[in-house]
Amino acid sequence: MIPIGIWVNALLTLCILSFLYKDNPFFRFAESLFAGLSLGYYIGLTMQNTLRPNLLNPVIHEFGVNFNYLLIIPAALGILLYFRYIPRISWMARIALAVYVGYYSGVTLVQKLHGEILPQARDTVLPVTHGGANALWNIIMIIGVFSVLIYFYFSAEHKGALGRVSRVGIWFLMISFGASFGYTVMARVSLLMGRFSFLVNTWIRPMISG
Amino acid sequence: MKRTVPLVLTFIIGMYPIFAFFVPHRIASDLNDRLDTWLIIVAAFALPLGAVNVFMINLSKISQRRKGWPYSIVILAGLVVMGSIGIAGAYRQDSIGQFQYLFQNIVSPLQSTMFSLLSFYVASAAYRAFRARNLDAGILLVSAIVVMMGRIPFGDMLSHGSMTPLSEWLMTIPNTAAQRGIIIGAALGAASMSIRIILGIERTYLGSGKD
Amino acid sequence: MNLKKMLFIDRRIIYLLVAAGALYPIIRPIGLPVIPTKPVAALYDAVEKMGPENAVIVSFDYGPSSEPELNPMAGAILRHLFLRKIKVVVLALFPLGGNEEAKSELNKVVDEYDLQYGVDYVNLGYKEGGQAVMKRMAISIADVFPVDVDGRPTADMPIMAQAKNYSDISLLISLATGIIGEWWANLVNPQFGVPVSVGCTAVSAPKYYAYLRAGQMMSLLGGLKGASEYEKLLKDGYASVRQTYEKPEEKKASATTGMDVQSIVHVIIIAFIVFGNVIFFATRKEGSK
Amino acid sequence: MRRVLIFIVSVALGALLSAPGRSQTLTDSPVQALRAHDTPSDAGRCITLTWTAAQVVPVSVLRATSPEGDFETIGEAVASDQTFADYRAEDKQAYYYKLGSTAGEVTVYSSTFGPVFSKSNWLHTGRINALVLTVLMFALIVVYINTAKKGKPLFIRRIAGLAAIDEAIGRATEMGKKMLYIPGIMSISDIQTIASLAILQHVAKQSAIYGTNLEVPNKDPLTFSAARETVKQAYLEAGKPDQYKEEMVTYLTYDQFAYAASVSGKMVREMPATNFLIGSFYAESLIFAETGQFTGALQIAGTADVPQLPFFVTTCDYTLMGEELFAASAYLSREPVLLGSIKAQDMTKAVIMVFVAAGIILLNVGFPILRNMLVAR
Repeated sequence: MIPIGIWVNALLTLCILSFLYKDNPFFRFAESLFAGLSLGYYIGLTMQNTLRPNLLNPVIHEFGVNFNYLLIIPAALGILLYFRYIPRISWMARIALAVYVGYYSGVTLVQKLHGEILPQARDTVLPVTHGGANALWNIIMIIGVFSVLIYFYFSAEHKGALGRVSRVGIWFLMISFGASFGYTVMARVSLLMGRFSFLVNTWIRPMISG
Repeated sequence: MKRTVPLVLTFIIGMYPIFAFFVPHRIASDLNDRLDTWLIIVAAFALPLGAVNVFMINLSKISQRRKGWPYSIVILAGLVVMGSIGIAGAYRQDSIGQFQYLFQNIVSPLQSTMFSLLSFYVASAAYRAFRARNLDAGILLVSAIVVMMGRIPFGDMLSHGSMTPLSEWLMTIPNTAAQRGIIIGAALGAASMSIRIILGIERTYLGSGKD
Repeated sequence: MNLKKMLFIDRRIIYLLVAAGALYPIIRPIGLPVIPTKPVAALYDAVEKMGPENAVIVSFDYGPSSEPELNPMAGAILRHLFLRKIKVVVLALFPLGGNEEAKSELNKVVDEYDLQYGVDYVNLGYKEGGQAVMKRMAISIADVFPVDVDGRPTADMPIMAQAKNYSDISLLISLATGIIGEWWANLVNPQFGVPVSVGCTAVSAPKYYAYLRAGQMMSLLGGLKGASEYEKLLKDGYASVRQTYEKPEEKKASATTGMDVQSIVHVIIIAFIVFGNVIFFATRKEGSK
Repeated sequence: MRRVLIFIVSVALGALLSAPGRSQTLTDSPVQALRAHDTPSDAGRCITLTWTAAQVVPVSVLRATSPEGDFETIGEAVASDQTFADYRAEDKQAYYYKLGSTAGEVTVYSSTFGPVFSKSNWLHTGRINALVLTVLMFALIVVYINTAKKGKPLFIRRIAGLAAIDEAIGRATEMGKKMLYIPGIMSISDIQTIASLAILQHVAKQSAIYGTNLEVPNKDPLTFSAARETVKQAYLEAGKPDQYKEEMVTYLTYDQFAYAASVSGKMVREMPATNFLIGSFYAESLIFAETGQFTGALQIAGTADVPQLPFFVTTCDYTLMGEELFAASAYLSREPVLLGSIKAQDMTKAVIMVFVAAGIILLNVGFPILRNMLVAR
């Protein structure tokens, strides 16, 4: 006998796949169930992995002794988010957003400059005089990077010399998009394979031979 | 007052990680690590805010019997059941079992199946988009076909082993060059936007435009 | 002319053919050859040079939706690490990665080798926080993960003494489905000098090539093909692994079987593209006549 | 000033004191020229030892708090490594180090080096290149914003995707159908989401003016609360606060694919005339784009996530690529201050391109100096 879990799993899979034919009540049921359950799942996960260990445990168990009073700040910011529902002081919710966006803007700034621009720029400084084929590939790499950078240049229209360099930039972009698209077909197909092998090997085959 | 407080906060809190990045001194790094953990807690607080909105929207849909209201019942039922088991799971071991069971047999397959729809969409998008209407579209098409042939053993059999190296070359040289150009450009754009936010020039996310 | 109508073929016919192409090899496997490439061999050679004195972090940064591609990869890499008695610290920064994927893959592979939990390997589970967690692991891994995935304290586990922080880690392998693999490469590698190898879903591979060439990644396994190449290297290198992969349930889940489906569906999609262009040029020539 | 003087005197004394102890064991130890200094660019409590040695032999690292004090072993190293980091130092405490190598029972010691103090450093010397780049960008942005304020006209090239936004809103208004705005699936910690909210404000203001039906379904709770503020404010600024309805900005679910399923269902059932897919996306990007394409909607996409660009480019009518997304708020608002920052961004790009070009030329004539300056530590 096939366990109930497998039946639910298989039927929901078919409900989602039915959307390919056209929208229908089965898909809509699966979509709604999926929306509700997954939101509930993340609320549970957040409670188990973040709120309880990092905030509630310290508050309940260590209160008074060596309680980390600074934990009040994140808790206060979190509660501030709910001030939006109190008309007169609803603007206070902006404080929590401002702190959150402000901090990650700072983190993003240094991470982009230090973690992305420096290494990527450094690896564009390539030897082009020796190393046979490698030198040629490096020349193509340098042309590609510069032409794409110029294509995205905002301060000038794509005309004249700049226009021609931008055309080369577009060719590199097209090669890249085509290549990346072709590269990811495999990932998508393997997902489909995962679902079909579940349906065939875990649901239908045991049902037939069962 | 309503707008200056958030903007001043954004400036101070925004400049802090930059300061902590260049100043390894203990004073700077301790608070920086602390800020990391705090903001994880703030994000965790925000999730129920979303759930509140889901309740309000769906309850009003059910009460007014608007089109598709039965599905709202399914959404709320799923949210309440899984949410309560999940929160209980933080404290009771047995509800963790139910929590995992529901995830394993309902949420996870729905995720994988929804994801697997992409293999159909990739096929229909490829059929429609890869038409050699002009030179650019032609380059896109040829590059895609070469890489697809290089990704499967079949490609090498046809081209007696030259398809995989060619596809790896396309991915390693021109693709990397173009992506590097986009990455550097996007990183500059992101950095410029971060500075605009920290200096308070970019304010739309606060919903505080001109007032 | 019906040619013009063919241009806008009903997409459901395309979907039907893709479904058939994917189902056929599952019902009746074919078995096509696989050729390992340089970015994959780089990881295999690095692991071959390591032994019991090395500690490696394997970070499960993907969710169930990436299982078909990354589970076979995780299985192959974990088998290779355990064969060489390397100390393996498993953790996860993707919400669902820590609990489900790491446990399922670890439990399946661990039984094949006599390993002691807490000495040869440990599963630290999932920690929310992404970049914040990565930065704090440079100071101390045990502080970031005070308890492992099942709640046992990590402080007194022998393996943690050999993996205090990044300076003790010989290699970091991230099985990733998106931004997290990039963070290892553009945040942890440049700032803390830990060699990073990423096994990723095929969709992230193109962008990761940039990091591979920039040296921020020492190896890259792209999608199921990367997994099947690693399986081939492993089977050629170790006879014991060859038997494992012959067992029916292993064969079914292995990347090599997966490649059959890939080949057929890829060919179908390529055929559609060619077919679409043939019709396109035919109607245009006819249109201009 | 007085404290610094005392410090210099004590260092000189310490060196003198330890000098005599150095001579008699110098010859037979495998380690020569032992030096120790505070580890640079760190939060203190760490001292780095360096020495010259060729043999691959284990050495034990010994430490004491005075030249003649009792040395205790604090770690092991291999002679040929020629470096060791002592992470258990206390700041403001003088330390003396020596290395012992044991052959059989005889332990031979290297010269003693000290005193040395660990300290928390104020500048990460390895990251000066990033500091220069950060300061350069801040400076250029401030400079160009001031020139913009003085009324100097600033040119920005036409960006097809952004120019098409008003046309897309007009289309939805004529057809009397809904517009769907998807601000990406990440939180407001992702800078692309903030850029998307800037475009949302423009779209919401236009839809307030023309009375177009707009809906903004969300996946991230923080983005959801920020989007609500943005749309409410846009309706206020357009002078139509009464037309703003709470159901315009909704929250669906936190799971990436449950969100994709709900939005796909919404697209097929409500057949919106225009879809905006702007922000940070992952694999589900093609689910939105292909479903929207099937329902015949005009689609404008925008993301800096490179892996998703191919899917948007092949399925949407217009795609904002990488930095075009971040230039949107300046392009749409035409505010001189924002245009100034785009100019500054272009100038920084020009500086980087010139630097890289110079680096390439120098590298190929044998001087990798500029390339080495780009190392990210």
